[in-house]
Amino acid sequence: MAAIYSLYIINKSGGLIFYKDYGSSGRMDTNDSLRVASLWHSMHAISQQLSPTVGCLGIELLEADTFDLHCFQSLTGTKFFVVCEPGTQHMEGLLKVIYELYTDYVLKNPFYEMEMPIRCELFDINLSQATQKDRVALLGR
Amino acid sequence: MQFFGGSDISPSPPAPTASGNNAHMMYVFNRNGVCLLYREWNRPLHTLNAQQDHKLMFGLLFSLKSLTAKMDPTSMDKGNLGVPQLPGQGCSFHSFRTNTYKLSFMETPSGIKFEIMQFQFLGRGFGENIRFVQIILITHPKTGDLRESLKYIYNLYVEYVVKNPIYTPGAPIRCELFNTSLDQYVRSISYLLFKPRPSGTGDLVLQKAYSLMLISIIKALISVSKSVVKNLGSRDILNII
Amino acid sequence: MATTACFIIVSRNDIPIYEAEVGSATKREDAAQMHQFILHAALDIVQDLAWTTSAMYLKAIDRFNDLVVSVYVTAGHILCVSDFNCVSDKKNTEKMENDIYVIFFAFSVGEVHELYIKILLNPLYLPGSRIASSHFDTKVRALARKYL
Amino acid sequence: MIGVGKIKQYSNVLDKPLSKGKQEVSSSAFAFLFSELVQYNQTQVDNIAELERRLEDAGYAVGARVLELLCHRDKGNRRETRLLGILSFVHSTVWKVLFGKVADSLEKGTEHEDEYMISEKELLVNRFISIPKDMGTFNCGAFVAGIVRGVLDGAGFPAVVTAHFVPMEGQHRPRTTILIKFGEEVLRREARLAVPCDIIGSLFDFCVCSSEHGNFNDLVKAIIATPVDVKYTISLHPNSFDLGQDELS
Repeated sequence: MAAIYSLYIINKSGGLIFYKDYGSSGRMDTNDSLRVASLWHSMHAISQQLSPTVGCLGIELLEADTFDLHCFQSLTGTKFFVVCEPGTQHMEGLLKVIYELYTDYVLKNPFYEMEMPIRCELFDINLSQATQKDRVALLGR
Repeated sequence: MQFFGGSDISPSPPAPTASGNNAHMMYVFNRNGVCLLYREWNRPLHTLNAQQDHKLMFGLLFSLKSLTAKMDPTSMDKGNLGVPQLPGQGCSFHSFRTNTYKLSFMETPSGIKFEIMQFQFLGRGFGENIRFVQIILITHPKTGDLRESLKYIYNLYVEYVVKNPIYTPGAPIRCELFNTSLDQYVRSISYLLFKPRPSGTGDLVLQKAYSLMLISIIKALISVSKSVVKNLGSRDILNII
Repeated sequence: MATTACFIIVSRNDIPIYEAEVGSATKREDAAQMHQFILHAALDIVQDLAWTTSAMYLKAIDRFNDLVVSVYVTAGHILCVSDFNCVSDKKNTEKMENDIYVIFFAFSVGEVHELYIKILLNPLYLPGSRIASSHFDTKVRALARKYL
Repeated sequence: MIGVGKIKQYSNVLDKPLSKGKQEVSSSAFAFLFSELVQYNQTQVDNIAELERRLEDAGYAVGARVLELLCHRDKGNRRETRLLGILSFVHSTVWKVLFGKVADSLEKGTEHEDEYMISEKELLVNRFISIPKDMGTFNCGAFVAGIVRGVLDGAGFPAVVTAHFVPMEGQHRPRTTILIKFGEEVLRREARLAVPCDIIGSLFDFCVCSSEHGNFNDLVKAIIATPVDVKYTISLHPNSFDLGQDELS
């Protein structure tokens, strides 16, 4: 069963603004998640530079032995990436849905300050509905 | 987003070398980041000079490795970031894809099993240094899983480089034989990768060229020392064909 | 039949926000105050009359010797009060002539009401403040000439 | 701006016809605009109540204009003179034009007679807004409350209108309720205006409420205030009002 392990959202300067763990064993503490987020931000940038052809938008999918990492970068540089079981399908679709929720429930919320960690409960509510809706089993570990 | 030459729909498969802008390059690094080999078959864009490019690539791979080890969701003990991983320890990534290229990566701690026999007499230290190498293939983003091809290239590497007595470990690879067989192999891979799935009625010309190429590969394989062929599992050969 | 008409738009708390002297009769200087006086007198009648009917146009609600006062109440209780002085030679036709003017008034005030709404929709116009737009003034006078 | 067909240029806004107003507005454009409105006001105030008041004032101006426009355009120049009339006008016509749908429900307050509630499961204004914990009971629906107050005030029904979150069980998001509390003179006029034919209706309302907490004098006032020439025999069943015989006479 396809499963999401965790979801990260980082702002355009690489700061982690949202981290949700869906039951991957050994939940990462905040410092590590921050480090991972900024590391990924720089990896993403370097991979653009190394591109052999013009117009590279950075890493979209990283395949590792025990997980896949799908990343979606919005035009303004906000990156959404989700860590899931290898071979999970329609993760790009899920990231697009999450991006839509972000534009709806975070950017349109007057009490959200840009580039700051996300504290909008409507975003959380809709996010959990979206992840359930995609029949993506959450590892209830 | 059809960004580059329609590799799937164009009737005649693009000749691997001169075809549009789907890049095809290969790096081989050793443990301390020295670039043993950089082969470039098709690279339309050169952003950095060679030296920086290699350093940046190795840096990218090094931190990506520690990142994946850190993010491994299945293992409980999380080493802290940045600590160099011993080869084979912790989970490591095997490829990443961007919209313009796909990078397939292989680290060869697992290459120990069939060299033991050859390196017995050379002593452990020597073998260790040679054996650990990273091979990176950069191809068209839509290419499939290249782990098998990387293994095959690694075998070529072991055959032509490691066993070449005049080769000093850690130095950039100069072996001619290795380069030629590598070129042949890569040409065959890229040919295969871009080959449109032969739908039943595929035109005859394609079939003929295809079989010709097949024969040349087999001839090349036979010419190489027997041990290489013996070690290749039937699955590998099938995969190549 | 000289008709002098004074046309006032009064906001909710009885503050006049627009006045216009229309009609062809010669202006008598004391006439102005007299008009004001009559129209303001009519305001009290309007207060409770407005609640008994849902129509906006309250025909002739008051009469002062030869002046007929009629009112048009908008949804926001803005009153367009106007009076006509219809000098008629024959007694019996007076009833009929009044109606004619009253009907004319209905036409013109309907359009004035639309003009008022357009003024109101201007976000920079504070509801209840004086209408100082010259366009509004020229338009109202044109309407008056056309109908009265 | 790519207008639909050629946009006729008018020398002055007064020549522009009052359009039927069927253009759609993109909801995200409105959401961003409203969010900016709230953020701007937030920088100007120092406490929540004042922020709500400012939102309400913004809404009030909109309400006053909406009343005039809709009465002219949709109601065909008919004025609302009755309480229930104006409430249903707000509940259906205004809501349909502003938010595209009729409000979910319009109820009469149970404990106070002069209170009415319009509630909406997902108010368009609050759809994307999540209130941070430290802002307590702040509700951006104050803007809509302002609109409602603007409409009611314009139509001659002064009222205090506030917006509240009412949690619904089994729902993540609370319902937004607009509480309308009419002024004293509105009720008096309503009573005075109660045309004979529905005298029984409004009397009945009075009996129902007054009997509950026994302020019988409202009932008496209502009876006296009705136009005298209307003869009605009102059978007040004694035990339903636990009253003494003399009070009934």
